[in-house]
Amino acid sequence: MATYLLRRFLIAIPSLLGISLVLFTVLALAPGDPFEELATNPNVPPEVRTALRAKFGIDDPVMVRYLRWLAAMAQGDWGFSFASRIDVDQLILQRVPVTLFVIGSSQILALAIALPIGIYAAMRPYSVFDQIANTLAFVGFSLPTFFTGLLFILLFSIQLDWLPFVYRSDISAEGWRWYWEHLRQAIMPIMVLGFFQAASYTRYVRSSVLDVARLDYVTTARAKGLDERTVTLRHVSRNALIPVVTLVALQMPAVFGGAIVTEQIFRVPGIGSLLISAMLANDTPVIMAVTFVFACLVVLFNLIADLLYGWLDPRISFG
Amino acid sequence: MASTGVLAILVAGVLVGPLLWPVPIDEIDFSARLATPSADHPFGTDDLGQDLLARMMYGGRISLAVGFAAMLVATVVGTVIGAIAGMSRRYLDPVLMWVTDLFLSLPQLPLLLLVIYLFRDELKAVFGVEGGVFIMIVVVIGGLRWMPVARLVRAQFLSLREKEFVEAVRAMGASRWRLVVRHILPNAIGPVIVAGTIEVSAAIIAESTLSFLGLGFPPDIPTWGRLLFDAKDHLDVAPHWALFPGAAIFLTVLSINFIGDGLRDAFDPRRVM
Amino acid sequence: MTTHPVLSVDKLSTAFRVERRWREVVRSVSFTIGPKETVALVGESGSGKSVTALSLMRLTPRDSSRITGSVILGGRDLLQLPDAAMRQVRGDEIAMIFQEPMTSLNPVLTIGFQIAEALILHRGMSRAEAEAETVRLLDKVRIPAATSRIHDYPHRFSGGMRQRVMIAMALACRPKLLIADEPTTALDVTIQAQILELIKLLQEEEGMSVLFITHDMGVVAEIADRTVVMYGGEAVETGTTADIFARPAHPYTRMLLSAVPRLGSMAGHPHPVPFPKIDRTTGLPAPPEEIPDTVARAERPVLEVQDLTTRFEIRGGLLGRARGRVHAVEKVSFDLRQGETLALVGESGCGKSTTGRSVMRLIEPLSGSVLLDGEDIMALGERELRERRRKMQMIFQDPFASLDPRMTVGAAIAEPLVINRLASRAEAREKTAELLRRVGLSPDMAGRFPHEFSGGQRQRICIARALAVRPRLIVADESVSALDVSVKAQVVNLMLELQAGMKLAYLFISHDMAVVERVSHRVAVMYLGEIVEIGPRAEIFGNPQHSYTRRLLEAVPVPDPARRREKHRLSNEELKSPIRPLDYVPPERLYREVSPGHMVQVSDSAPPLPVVAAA
Amino acid sequence: MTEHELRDLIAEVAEGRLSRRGFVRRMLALGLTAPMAGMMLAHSGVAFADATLPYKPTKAGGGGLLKVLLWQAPTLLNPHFASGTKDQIASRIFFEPLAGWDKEGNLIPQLAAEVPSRENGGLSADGREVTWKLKRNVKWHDGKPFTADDVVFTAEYAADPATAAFTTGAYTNIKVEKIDDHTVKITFREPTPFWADPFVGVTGQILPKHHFGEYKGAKSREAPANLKPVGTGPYKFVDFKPGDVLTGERNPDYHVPNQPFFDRLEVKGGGDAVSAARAVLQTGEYDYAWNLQVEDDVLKRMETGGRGRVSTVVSGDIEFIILNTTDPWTEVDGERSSVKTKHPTLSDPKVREAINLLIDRDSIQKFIYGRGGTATASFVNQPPRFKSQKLKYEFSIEKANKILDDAGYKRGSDGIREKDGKKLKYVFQTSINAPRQKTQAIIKQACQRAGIDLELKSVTASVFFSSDVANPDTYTKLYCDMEMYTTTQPQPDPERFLNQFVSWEIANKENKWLGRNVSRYSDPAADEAYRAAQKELDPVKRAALLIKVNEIFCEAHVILPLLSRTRVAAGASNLMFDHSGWDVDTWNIAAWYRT
Repeated sequence: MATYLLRRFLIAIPSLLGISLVLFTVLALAPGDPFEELATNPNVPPEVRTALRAKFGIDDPVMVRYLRWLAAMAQGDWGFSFASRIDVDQLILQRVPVTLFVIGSSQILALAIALPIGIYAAMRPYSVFDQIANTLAFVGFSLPTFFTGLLFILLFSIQLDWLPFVYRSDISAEGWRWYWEHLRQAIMPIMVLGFFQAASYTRYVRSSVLDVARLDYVTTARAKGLDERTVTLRHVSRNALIPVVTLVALQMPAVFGGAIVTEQIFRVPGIGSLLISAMLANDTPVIMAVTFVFACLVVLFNLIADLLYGWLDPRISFG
Repeated sequence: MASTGVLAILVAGVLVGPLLWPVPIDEIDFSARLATPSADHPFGTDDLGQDLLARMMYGGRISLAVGFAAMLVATVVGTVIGAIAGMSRRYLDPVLMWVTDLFLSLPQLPLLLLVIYLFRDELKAVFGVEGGVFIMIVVVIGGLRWMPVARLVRAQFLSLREKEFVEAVRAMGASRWRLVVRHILPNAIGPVIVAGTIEVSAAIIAESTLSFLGLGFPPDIPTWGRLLFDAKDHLDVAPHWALFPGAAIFLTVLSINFIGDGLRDAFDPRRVM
Repeated sequence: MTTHPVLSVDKLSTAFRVERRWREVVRSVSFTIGPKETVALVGESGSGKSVTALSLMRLTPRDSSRITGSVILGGRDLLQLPDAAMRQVRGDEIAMIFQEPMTSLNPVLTIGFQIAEALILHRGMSRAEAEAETVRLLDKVRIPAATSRIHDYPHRFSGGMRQRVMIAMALACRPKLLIADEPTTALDVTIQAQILELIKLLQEEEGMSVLFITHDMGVVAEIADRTVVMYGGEAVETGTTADIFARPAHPYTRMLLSAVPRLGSMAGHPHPVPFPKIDRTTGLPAPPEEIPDTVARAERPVLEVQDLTTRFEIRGGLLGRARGRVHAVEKVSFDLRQGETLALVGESGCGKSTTGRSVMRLIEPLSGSVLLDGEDIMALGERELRERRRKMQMIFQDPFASLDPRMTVGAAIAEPLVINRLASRAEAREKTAELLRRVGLSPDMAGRFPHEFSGGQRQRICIARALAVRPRLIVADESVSALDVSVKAQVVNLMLELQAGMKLAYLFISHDMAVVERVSHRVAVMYLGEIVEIGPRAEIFGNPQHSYTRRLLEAVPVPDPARRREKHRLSNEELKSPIRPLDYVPPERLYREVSPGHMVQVSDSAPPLPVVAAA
Repeated sequence: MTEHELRDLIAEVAEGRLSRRGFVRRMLALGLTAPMAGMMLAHSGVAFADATLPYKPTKAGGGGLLKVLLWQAPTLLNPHFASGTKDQIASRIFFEPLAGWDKEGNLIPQLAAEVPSRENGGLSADGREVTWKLKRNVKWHDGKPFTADDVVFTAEYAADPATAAFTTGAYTNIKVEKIDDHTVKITFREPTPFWADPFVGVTGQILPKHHFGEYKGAKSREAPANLKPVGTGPYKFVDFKPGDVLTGERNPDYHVPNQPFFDRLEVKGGGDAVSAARAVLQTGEYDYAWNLQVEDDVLKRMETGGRGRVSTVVSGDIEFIILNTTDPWTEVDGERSSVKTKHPTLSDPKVREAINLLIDRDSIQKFIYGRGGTATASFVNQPPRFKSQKLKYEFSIEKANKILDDAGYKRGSDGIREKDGKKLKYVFQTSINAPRQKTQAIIKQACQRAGIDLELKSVTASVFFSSDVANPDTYTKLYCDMEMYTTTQPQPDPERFLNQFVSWEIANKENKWLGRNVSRYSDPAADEAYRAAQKELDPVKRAALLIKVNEIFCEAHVILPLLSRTRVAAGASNLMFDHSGWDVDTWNIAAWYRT
């Protein structure tokens, strides 16, 4: 087990290095300038902009910048934001928890929707329930998140006035109210993201359960006299989950992509919205760091998926 | 079957529609701003009084073309990489899978910006403005979505190459090329096509999300995603503006997925037994 | 038999809905099972025997199947019971075991849990009680170290052990009736003998009735008190097993019985003998035709294999280094002449298939030499090898899997010609037609796809494909094992006919001793990657020397209830594994010659009789 | 009105015979109002007026929480690094300049005791010296007193090129001396008619020397106070998450009595302008939202809810189109659009005149910008006295067609006009921004009807406005036939703003395209007028010179002004707020209160 983990971990290192190199090249070649807002303001002399570019090393050759970045990274220095003029790690650390909370909850919600519906639909293939579930799943992933997000705002914030649509990280309430407020403001982003993912997960779960349900051991379980519920939950579901874990892990980059948009709509101060604003401001060190964090998270989630895989399937020995 | 019909109608609509409804897509009419559907404007108008039906049909061409072309890029690239990885026995496979994982972690948006910057003028010179942007978007969306296909194809290859009929052909003295092209690939392609159908809808959605972030087609090209995006601020007074492109995307996704399901069944050799 | 049957089935019919039409698969089947009685349901694939079993348990898919008739168990008609009551019956009063032990156990649950599940459900036991009972049950089915193994997952068990677990699970609630659906078909013959023995023993101990479903007449003869023969969804003949074997009434039963290869029936025949042709209407066999000697003894052997060794590395650990090796084929030597059939026999994992593939270099051997018509195959480059492969062709076990489902059979047969550039398109078409005729099919079938053919036809197609390039040698890897008895006989006959006509050499890989006896000139017995005994067929079957050869022959069920064997010692010995540590050095093996051409490996304890080094 | 009459009027105000307001009204009638009228009066020794929000609360505090939503999130809090308005808004909560600009362009003292004037001796007659008297008893948030040292330090800090402060332009050519603890004197090298730049408004926020003293120059980015500001403003810093949220609490020691009203302040960032407007106007989640670049229709619909209102104030920002008279498609000496080239068709004034006639400014205002802008033909519109009265706009496809017909441009088979084989086909570039794309569409349609074909191109803002030399898409490169954008007029004086029209500022390869004159067009008459205006102390003469510069470019139809932009903000109905087009929205946040 430990060897297995260590091995996976060692494989991840060159991956991350490769990712960082590609990222850096992409960003270095990408156009743009962090100081655009100064451009049309006649008060700012052009020399200042030139001086700033020089100061932040934007005009150095790519390889030099990459090596400098790598060396700094190795020493735990994530760089310095052009736009905020503070250390990037500080900026990111402030925001990672929110993103993890929103993404985590939405994934839980997505699975909480997808698992029961997918399993139930698959145990009764082509029934009315199955057809409806399928159609809803298609509705779910044919609507872009920016659009569902807006619909939710119009409905829950403006028409019904139930939920706030601006996510605040500094809620000042105390005790249970604090949790309540946090929950209220998190509901919509989590739902938007959760529903979108739930749609595709439902399809995965359904087809996986359909595959498992025709296997021999399910008949064995029935022949033991177990009721359908037990057969489904105990014998079908866990096996069906094994391929689902892989698919969910494969979805992680898409999930983070979706989170970027959702965070933007609801002003969730996560690393997704940080990435957008950094990108619009051409704040290269921040873009670099955030995308790198995303890459790390993707690698991490793959690792978790592998672990989960091993836990779900005793045939995988970690030897 | 019904889904094939729906898709056929959509495709026919965007191809033939502009001939039957020859209203220019950018005809501004301030007197008919945000008009609800009527005989003059069957789908209503937007806030510059431009006819939405005409825009839908024009934009639909691009949306559908982006969807299918991106799917094609994703599946072709994915199939080639997956096939090479699946056939190589030792060293190439881990390298390619490593590359696949690497691509899974790449951020789309900065990459798109980069591609636009690096290649726009060259592509524009060759393919014109819309053509150039079209190619870039297709390449970026397709180029960042081949990885699941590659994994799928690789898994298919790994299992198929151990199948007896492949071994039988090998025993006959067939070359690897023949093995792959005549035997393994045709048998692996079923799930790939199913995955491909999903890619079509994913690409249409991805294009609209790019529009949302201001990185998609030029704003004067009314793709469905763009229309949906433009409509979002007027949902309360002009829901029709969002309704039609939304419904078009939904119907496309729905019909393509149902076709995918049908194909899955059609490609399942067990079905015929 | 007795006045109160445990189960009486009356006019049971089962239909499935296939594409909106109901198709009857079981038609009006009636039989009874008395207390402590074993009834065999025998028939070929598609005869409806498994569906009958599932129908008794009401385990067919609810929405797409329809069961009519009556199934009376303990005075109640199971078909009329509400679902909940039926669940009470399952696992408690009737238990069932299935054909595939590898897939019948849930891979993610421990075997202890899976056994205890029924106990907790039907007996209302607590966890602890159920666990104690599970240990007892595992002991009962002779699983060693039961206490420590109840927490193991199924993948840690071999096929035979898994089938024991299945039996323990079925016995958990002491059912009145055990339905065993082909429980030994997927097992090796020695393991099959163990399991059959176990079922018989437990039946006596527990006093239950058994419904035993099989296609193997040998197994029927071995185990059943009464037999129901099924054909095309109907029960065509019912009677005591002895009666059925002695006086088969229905033509189908007769045909079935005459097609069954019987071990030992070849005594006195020097050369392979085709199966008798059977008259379809009467089911009576025509007298067998003798085949003249086809072996070209004077010429140089077509194939000479010397010290062939193939090993696979098992990788693992941090850097994926090799941790052990599978010694799949270890210093195997033999030769094969034109027109000769050498059978490679042994049980799963003994390396016989790997040997076949190594000879063709479909798997790259580690060392040794393979001479084909005197040319060393091992020394060839890839291109030359591909060219040389047309001299040796292969026929596989599963005819469906070995045909590309997306290619017409005509294209499949023509493919070797195309690959080797032996024919133009028109010539290939002509050749294909001729080949189809040759293997007993009609040339106009060339445009059809594999799934439109039956198993036997598909195997004929595979043979036709192999013959297309006029090979010298055919490696037939379990080529008839998966076929029904009647079809098997036809295919074997075809192969013999082709051998005579085309002077083919066959490397006939099989675990089916009875078929091997009929087709082969010489036999090599493999065990753990090595040949332990090789010699003329008559010698091996008539005078087996190696203990493993003897055990193998003993385990083959005899399709004659009169010769039902005495109880064996109930063994739980498993097949040993050929996995060795990296530093393992295989010992030098010595062989002694029993009679001309009959060599036996000398084990350490063997008497030091005339010894010849393995050469 | 002659120069003489104007002087009489000013004298009347000075003597008290004419009220300030009366003067401003008259100036207004002359098209010459507020901000500069104020400056005029100041130069003539009349004190500035005050158009700030009257403050009603009678004690400080008790207002609870004020929630401000900036859809572009502030990312840093040092006012001298503040690259965008969002950052200036945020830092202005904590830091203050000596004086700020109110919505009418009046200079309002903040850390200064009074606005310098001839009368109080603050302004010298030669226009070279300004003396500021500082407010006494002002304390930094950490309790230390605010003195002239801080002011002098701020100038040194911003002037140091190594600091790379964005405000450096205001401090490079001046000398700042401490006269005493509460008096500072600024000496300009040249007579400077517009003296209210250093220490005023956006560029003038004073930093505490005791926090930034060690971090001048190259070490500037290491200052802890960059993120934890210690200022003199009405609210004290509590917490800041860059790009997300900024919180402050009431400064109990604020130097204006009874201010501020609110106990706590939250500035939330992120999202888009439309939803920011929603959060104020529709759901009331926030009290104030800024820079609502939203179609006016949408805003009007939101306002119907009654939860909040939209407020607009004038500014000097102008949305305009440049017609490129150089050739963007030919490369000369490594640059396109070089002044050494001539555009094949746009160098023809007739073509430019025709295009100007094809811009339906009224529709653009009515249907796109609404209250966000006023259609105009003048590049400078604010302060109104700098607005040219001569320049008029007209929308007439007919006239345009006629001009082109007369000039010999004939329609080809594709409907596009051409002359001598040169087609009227242009690439029209702007940044990505919904109103701009709609404007492009409207102009394109009109041009089509006059036989001119426009290819619309839009570039991501961060690229368009970048100073990346390697990038062909920046607005200063002008690698297109037409381009449209807004340029900011940072203070209520157009002098610096008009350097876009002088020949020595032409953007080219040599100055890495950092030159301010993007159009490449130049006219010796404009250069001469501009130079004269720089030294002209007489405000009236100066205004006339600057108007001349403006008119030369607009009449040449090189610069086609579209709209004089306003600043649009939304506030909750019960919030009394005060924003200005000449300063940042929070310039007077101390005086905001709730009714």
